[in-house]
Amino acid sequence: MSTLFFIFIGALLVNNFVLVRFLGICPFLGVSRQLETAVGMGMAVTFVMTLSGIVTWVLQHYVLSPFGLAFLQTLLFILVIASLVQFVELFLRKMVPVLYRALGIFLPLITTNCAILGLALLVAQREYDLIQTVIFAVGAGLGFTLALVIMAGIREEMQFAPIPESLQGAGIALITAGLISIAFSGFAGLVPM
Amino acid sequence: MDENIQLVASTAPHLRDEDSVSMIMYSVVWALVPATLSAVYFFRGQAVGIILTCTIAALVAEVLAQRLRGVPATLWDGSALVTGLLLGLNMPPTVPLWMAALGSVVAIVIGKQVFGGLGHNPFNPALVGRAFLLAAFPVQMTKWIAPFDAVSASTPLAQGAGGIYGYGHLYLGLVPGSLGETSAFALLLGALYLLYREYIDWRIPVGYLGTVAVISLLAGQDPLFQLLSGGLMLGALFMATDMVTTPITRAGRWIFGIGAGVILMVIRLWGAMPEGVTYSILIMNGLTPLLNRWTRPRIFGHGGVKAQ
Amino acid sequence: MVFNLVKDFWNGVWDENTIFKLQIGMCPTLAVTTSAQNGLAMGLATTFVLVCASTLVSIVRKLVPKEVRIPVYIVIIATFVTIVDLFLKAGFPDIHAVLGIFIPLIVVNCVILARAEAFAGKMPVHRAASDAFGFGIGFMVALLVLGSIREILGMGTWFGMQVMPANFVPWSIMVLPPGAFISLGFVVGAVNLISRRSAAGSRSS
Amino acid sequence: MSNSLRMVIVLTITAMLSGLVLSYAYEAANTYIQRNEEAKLRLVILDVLPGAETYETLASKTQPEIPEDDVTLSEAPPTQQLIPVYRGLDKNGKEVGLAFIVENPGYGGLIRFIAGIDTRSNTLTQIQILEHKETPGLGSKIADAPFREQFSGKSIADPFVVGQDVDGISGATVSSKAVTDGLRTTIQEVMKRHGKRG
Amino acid sequence: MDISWLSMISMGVVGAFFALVLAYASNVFAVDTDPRAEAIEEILPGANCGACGFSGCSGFAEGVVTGKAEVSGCPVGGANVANAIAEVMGIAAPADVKRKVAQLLCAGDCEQAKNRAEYNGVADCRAALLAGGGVKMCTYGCLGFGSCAVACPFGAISMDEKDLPVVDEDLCTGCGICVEACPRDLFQLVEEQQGVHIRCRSFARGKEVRQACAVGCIGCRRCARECPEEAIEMVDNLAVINYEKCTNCGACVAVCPTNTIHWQKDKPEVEKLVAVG
Amino acid sequence: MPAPAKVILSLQQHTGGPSKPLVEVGQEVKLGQKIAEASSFISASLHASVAGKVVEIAPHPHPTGGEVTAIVIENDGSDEWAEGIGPKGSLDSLTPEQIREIVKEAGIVGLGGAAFPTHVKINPPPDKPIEHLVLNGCECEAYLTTDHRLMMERTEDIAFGGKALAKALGVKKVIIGVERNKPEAIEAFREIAARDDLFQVESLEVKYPQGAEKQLIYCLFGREVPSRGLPADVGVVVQNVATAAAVADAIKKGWPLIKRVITVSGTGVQEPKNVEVRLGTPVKDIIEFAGGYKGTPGKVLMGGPMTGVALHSTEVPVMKGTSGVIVFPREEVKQYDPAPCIRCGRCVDACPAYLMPVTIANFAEKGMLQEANQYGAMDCIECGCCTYVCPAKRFLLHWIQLAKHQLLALKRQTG
Repeated sequence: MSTLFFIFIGALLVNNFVLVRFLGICPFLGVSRQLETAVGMGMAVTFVMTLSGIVTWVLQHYVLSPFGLAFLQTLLFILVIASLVQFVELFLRKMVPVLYRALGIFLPLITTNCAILGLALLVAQREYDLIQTVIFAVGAGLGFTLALVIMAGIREEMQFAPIPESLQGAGIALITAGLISIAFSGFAGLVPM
Repeated sequence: MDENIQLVASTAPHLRDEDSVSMIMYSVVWALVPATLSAVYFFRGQAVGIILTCTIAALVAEVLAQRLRGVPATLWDGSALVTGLLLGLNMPPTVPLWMAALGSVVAIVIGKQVFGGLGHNPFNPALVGRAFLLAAFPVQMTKWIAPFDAVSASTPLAQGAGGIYGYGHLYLGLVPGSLGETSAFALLLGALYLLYREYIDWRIPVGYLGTVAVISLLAGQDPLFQLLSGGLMLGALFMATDMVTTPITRAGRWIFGIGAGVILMVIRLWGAMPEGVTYSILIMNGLTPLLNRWTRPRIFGHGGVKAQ
Repeated sequence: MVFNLVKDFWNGVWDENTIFKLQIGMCPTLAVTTSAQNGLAMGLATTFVLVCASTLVSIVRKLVPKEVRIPVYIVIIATFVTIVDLFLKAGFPDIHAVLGIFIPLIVVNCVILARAEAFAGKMPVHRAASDAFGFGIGFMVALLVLGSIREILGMGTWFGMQVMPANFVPWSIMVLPPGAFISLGFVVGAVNLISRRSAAGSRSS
Repeated sequence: MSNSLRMVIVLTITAMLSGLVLSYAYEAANTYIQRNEEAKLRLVILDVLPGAETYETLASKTQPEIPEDDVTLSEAPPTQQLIPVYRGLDKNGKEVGLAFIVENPGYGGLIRFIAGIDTRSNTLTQIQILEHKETPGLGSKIADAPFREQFSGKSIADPFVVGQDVDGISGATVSSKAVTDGLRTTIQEVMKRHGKRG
Repeated sequence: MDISWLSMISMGVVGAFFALVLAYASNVFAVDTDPRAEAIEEILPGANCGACGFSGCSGFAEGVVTGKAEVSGCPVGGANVANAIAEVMGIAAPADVKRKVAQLLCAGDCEQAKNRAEYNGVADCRAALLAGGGVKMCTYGCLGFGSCAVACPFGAISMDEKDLPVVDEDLCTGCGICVEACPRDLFQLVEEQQGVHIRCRSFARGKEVRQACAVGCIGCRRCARECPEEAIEMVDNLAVINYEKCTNCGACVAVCPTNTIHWQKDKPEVEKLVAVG
Repeated sequence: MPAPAKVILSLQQHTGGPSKPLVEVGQEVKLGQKIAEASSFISASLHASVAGKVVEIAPHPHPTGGEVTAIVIENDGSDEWAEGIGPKGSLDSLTPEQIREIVKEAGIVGLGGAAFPTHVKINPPPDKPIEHLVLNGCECEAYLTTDHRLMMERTEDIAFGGKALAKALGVKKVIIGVERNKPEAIEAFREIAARDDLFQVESLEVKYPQGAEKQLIYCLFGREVPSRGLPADVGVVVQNVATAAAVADAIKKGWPLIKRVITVSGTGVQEPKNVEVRLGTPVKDIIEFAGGYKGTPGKVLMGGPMTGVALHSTEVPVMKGTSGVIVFPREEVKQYDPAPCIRCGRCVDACPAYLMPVTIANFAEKGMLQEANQYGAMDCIECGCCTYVCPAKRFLLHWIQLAKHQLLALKRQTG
C-alpha cells in the first residue's frame, strides 16, 4: 500500500508533472487564464491520462515487450493516444453531451499535450504494474490540475496588476510558474522516488 | 461671503481612517525591532552587517526596479524596508554579504516588482528571496553557528527534541538558527504590538501555530519544542501575516493558517528539507487567490431568513 | 523566389519564433536546457525532425485524405523522432541519457505538427523545407540561449568550459526547475522588449 | 472508393511503411547501442576492480518478473531484487573481486552506483556514481572524490553509518544515507550469494 | 519471424484498427456544427496548442463564430490566418468605403475650461460624473480623465498635457468604442478628409458658456452666416457642421470669435457632389 | 432660523419620479400651498415653504451636481398660510386610508436621508403583512444630531406620529430603536412605553451603519431583508423619528412638509447648531445664520460625513431629505492619492453587507461589470465603511458606485 501512496504523492506534489518534470507546459501556460477553464482542462487531462496510461500499458506488455519491438514505442504510443483522444471526443459529443460540454472542448488540446505521452513513456520506463500505472496517472493528472488551478487563481488576480508591458503574458506566467515551483520544492524528499 | 471659494468635490465617505499603508509598514518595522536587537545581541557584528546589507540592497533594488519600469518611486512607503529587514532576519549568521544582497534583489525584483509592485505580488517577497537563496546556495544557507561564538553547530530542529537546548534556550533564542528566528520572546513582543494595532490578523498565527501543536501531539512529537524551534515563530507571526499575500476573507485566513500548519508538519515529519516554514507559507500564498474565491462571504440578504 | 525562401526562413527564426513569440514547444525548452550543450543537441534533433517531417508531409500532401491527415502526420513525425532517438542512442549515448524521455517527446512538440499542418501541408517542398528549417533554427537558438544562461549561472561553465572566475559560487537554482521557469520568463520579456523597441523604431523613422 | 476505406488504407500503409523503416533503423542502430552499453559497463567494472582484465556476469538485472499472485506490488526494498553482479578476473582467470550495481532512492531520485569488493582482502576497492538526480552543489557531492574516496579500503564488515564511520555531506544527509544504506544492504546480499564459501 | 515483418504487421494492424474505429466513430457519432466554424478550423494551424486561451483550434473557431474571439486571436497563425478568418466571417472592410476617424468635439482643456470645484476621486470620466456631475463648470464638455484613452483598444487616443484627449488618426480604426465610452458624447466618427471641426458641444446660452469656457461656442451665428456652402446650422445655441456640405474652405474659422472652430490645414479641400449639383 | 428671502424648491426632492409643477412664473403663492404634485406612484407633492411670488421655474443646481428644474419663490415676508390648513381631527377618528391620504397630501418623505415617499411605505402590498413598525432613532453618522434633538424635544409628537403610522399599517407593535449614546432619548421613550403598550424601546449598540434600514432590522429581529427586497418582505416597516414628527404635524396642525430641522456643524463653521429651516433655503444662508465659515471652507457636505454629498456650490437649497450641512475647513480636507491595494482585507471585514468591496472595485476598474454583479455590487448599501477603513486610501465606494450605475444603465438598455 505504501508504495502506491508514495507513487501518488510523488506524482501529485513532489515530482509534479508541470512544475518539476516540465510536462504539459503548453496547456499550463495557455489554459490557465481562467479558473473554470483550468479546472475543466485539468479534469480532461486526468481522464485521458488514466485512459491512455492503461491502454499503453497493455500495448507495452502484450505487444512491444513480448515481440521485442520496444523501438516502436514512441510511434505506437502517440498513434494510440491521438486516436484515443479523437475517439473519446467523438464518443462523448454524441453519447454524453453533458460531459462533453464540461470536458470535451479540451480534448483536442490533449493530443499534443506531452504530459500524456510522457506519462506513457515513464510508466514503461519504470516498469510499473497496472494498478501502479493507474495510481500514477491519476496522481499526475491531479498534480497537473493542481498546478493549473493555482496558476489560474494567481493569473486571475494578475489582470488587475500593472505588470511591466514586456513581461505581460508568457513572461510573467513563466516567472510565476517558477515561484510556484520554488514553493513546491519544499515537498522534495517527502517520498523515496 | 466669498463666492469664489473652490470647494472639493468627492464622493462619500468624507471621513477616512488614520491608518495608511506606510503606517502599517513602519509599524511592522517597529515590531521587528526586538527580534533585530536579539539578533544583534546573539550574533554581533555579523548580524549587523547582514541585516544592513539586506535592507540597503532591498531599498536600492526597489528604486532601480521602479525606475526601469518607469513608475514613480515609492521608496518611503516602507514596504521594501520590511522586505529587506525580514529577509535579513531570515539569513543564517554566516552567509556572505553578497549573497544576502542578492537575496534582497531577487526578493524585490522577482518577488515583487515584476508583478507590478506593492500589493500585486502573489508570494511574500522576503520568502521568495530566502527560498531562492536556499535553492541556489544550499550549503551556505544552512550553515549555523551557536550564539555568541563562531563555532558551527546544528539547529535544534536538526538535533530533534531532547537535544542540548531546553525550552528556555528556545524561548529566549540562545540557539543556533537564522538571525531573527531564534528568539520567540522577541518575536512575540513585536507581534503583540501588531496585534494590538490590528495590523495583523490573529486568525493566521493562531491557526498556524495551533495546527502545528495539534499535529505534533498526534504524531507523538513535543508540541512546545516544535512551536519554538526553527523559523516557525518568525514565519507565523510576521510572514504568514503579510497582508498582500494572504486571503482577504476571515474564513480564508483560517484556512490559510491551518493549511500552512499542515504543510509545515508534513515537511518536518517526512520531508527532506531542513525547515518547512518558508515553503508552507509560499504554497499557501499560491493558494490565496483560490481561498479568496472559495470563501466569499455570504452576501447580506442572500439566503438569510426569507419572507414569511 | 529566393526572397520567399529567405522570408520563410526568417519568419521562423525571429518573427514567429516558437519559444519567444508563440510560446509553444515549451516543455523541452525548460527541461533540457540545463546546459548549453544539451540545448544545442535538443535543438538540432528537433530541427532534423522538423525539416524531414515537413518535407515529407509536403511531398505526400496531395495523397492524404483530410480526415486522417493528423494521424498520418503524427506517424510521419513519430518515425523521424524514433530515428533520431536511435541515432543518438547509438552515436551519442551520453547526450541521449541526459535528454531522456524528451527525445520521444519531440513528437508532441506542437511546433512540428503546427508547421506540418499550417505550412507544409499546403506549400511546395522547397518552401516547406525552408520554413521548417527556419523554425528549427529559431527553436535551437532559443534553447541555446536559455541553456547558456542556465549553465553559466548555474555551473559557471559554458559548453563545459569554466567561464566564470574561480571564486564564483554557482547558483544551483538555475539548473533546477524554478530557475528554468524564471530565466525563460525573463528571456521572453527581454525579447519582447527588443522587438517592441525595434517596432517602435521602425514606426517613428 | 468510399472515404472511410481510403482513410483506412492510407493510414494502414503509412503505419506499415513507418514500421518497416523503423525496423531497419533499429537494426542498424542496435549493434552500436549494445556495443556502447557493453563498453561503458566494461569500463566501469574494470575501473572499480583494479587488477582485473576481464569479467564475467554473475547476475544481471533483466525484465522483472511480476509474480502471478501479487499484481499490486512487492513490499520488498529494491535491494532484494536481482542485483547485477560481475566477477572480475585477472589475466590468469583468477577472481580479483566482485563488482555490483546498487540502486537506492536519494533526495531527487534514484542513485545508481557501482561498487567493487576485493574478495581477497574483503575490502571495498572503490565506488563510482553512475547516475543521480541530487541537488547540484549539495547532494551531487556524493559523486565527488572526497566523499567517494572514504569508502576505498574500508572493510566490508564495517557498519557503513553516516556519522559513525562515514562522514556525510553536510546539508545532504539524505543523499549520503542513500549511498551508505544501499551499500550496506547490498554488500551483505552480494556476499551471501556470491561470496567465496568458507 | 523477422523483426521488420513483425513491426510492419503490428504497425499495420494498429493503424488499420484505429483508422477503422475512427472512421466508424466519425460516422456514428457525427454531429452538426456551424460550417463557418469548420471553415475557420480548416484555416487554423491545427496545433491545438492553446496559445489563444481557447481549448484548442476548434474551441477558438467556435469562439470566432460566436463572437467570443477576435479574428486575429491565433498567435500561431499570424496575419495571414487572421485575414483568411476575417474573409470567412465576412468582416473584412470593403476597400471603397471612406475611412472614418474619431473626432473630439470639445476644446475645453484644463486652461480654457474653468473648474467650479476641486475633484478628489477616481480618475475616470464616468466616475467623476458621480461626484457631483464633474467639476468643470461646463456641463457639456470634456471631463479630462481619459476614459476614452483607456477604452481605445488600438492606443489611438492619448491625453495631452492639458488633459484633453488627442486622436492619432493613423492608428484610429473608426471602431466607435470611444464614442460609446465618453459619458459626455464628445466623439463623433467623421470621414478622414474632413479638416474643419466645431469643437464644442455646449447647448448652454452664450453668457453661461463665456463664464465656463474660453473656447466654447457662444452661439453668435457668425460662422453660419459666413459659410459659402451653408454647411453650418445652429442647434440650441450651438453651431453644428453638416459634413455632407463642408468643403474644408476654412471661411468659418476666420470669423469665430472664440476660436472654437479648428482647421487641420493639411487636409485637402473636399470636392462635394452636393456643392456642385 | 428666519425664512430666507428666496427659496428654491427642486422638483426632485425625493426618491422616485419628479413632481409636476402646478404653478406658473409670476403667480402669488401662500405658505403651505401645494405647488407641485406627485407625478407617479413613487413620487411626492411639494408645497410652498414661504408665501410670495414664483419668480422662476428653471433648471437650478441640485446637490448631486446636475441641474434639476426648481420652483423659485421670492418671500414676501407675510408667512400667510394657505387656505384649508388646520387640524385633521383626532387620531381615533381617522381611518388608515385617511391617514395615508393626509401623509400623501402633506408631501411627507423619509426624513432620514433617503427621502422615500412615506405614503408609499405605509401602503404595503396586501401579500406582505406587516408585523412591526420600527421608529429609527439611530443617528449613526458623526456630527448629525437632529434626530437626537427631536427625540428629546418632541418625544410626544414622535410617539403620536408613530401611533398614526402604526394605525395606517395596522401593526400592533412599534419598536423604537435608539443607540445607547442617547440615554436621555431612551429614557424619554421609556416613559411613553410605560404608559402605552404599543411602544417598545430598544437600546442598541453604537456603531455605524446601525441606522441603515436593513442593518437595523437585522439587529432588532435577526432577519435579513432579502437582496434587492424591501423591509416589508420580512414584515417590517422602518420610519425615521423625524418622519414621525412630520406626520404628527400633518395630523395635529395640518401642516404640509415645508420645514425641517437640520444640523449645521463641522469644524469649518462658527456656531454649530441645529436649526429649523424652510425647505428650499440655500445652504449659504444657513451657513451665514450659523455665524459663517471658520477659516476657508474646503468641503461643504449635505448630509453626514459618511454618506453625504460634497457640494460644488453653496447656492443649492435644502431638500426634504437634508439632515445636515457640514463644513470642513480647507486645511482639514485631505486630498487622497490612492496607493496600491495591499489586500489587507479590512474592507471585507468592515462591510455590513458582507461583500468583498476590493474585488468589486477591481472589477469595476477593469470594466468587468458582469463579474462585479456576481460579487454583489448591487447589494452595496453605499455606507462608505470600506473606503473609510482602507489604509491605501482607495476610492472603493466610488468604483462600486460606478459599477452600480453602469449595471443599472445596462439593465435599462437591455430592458
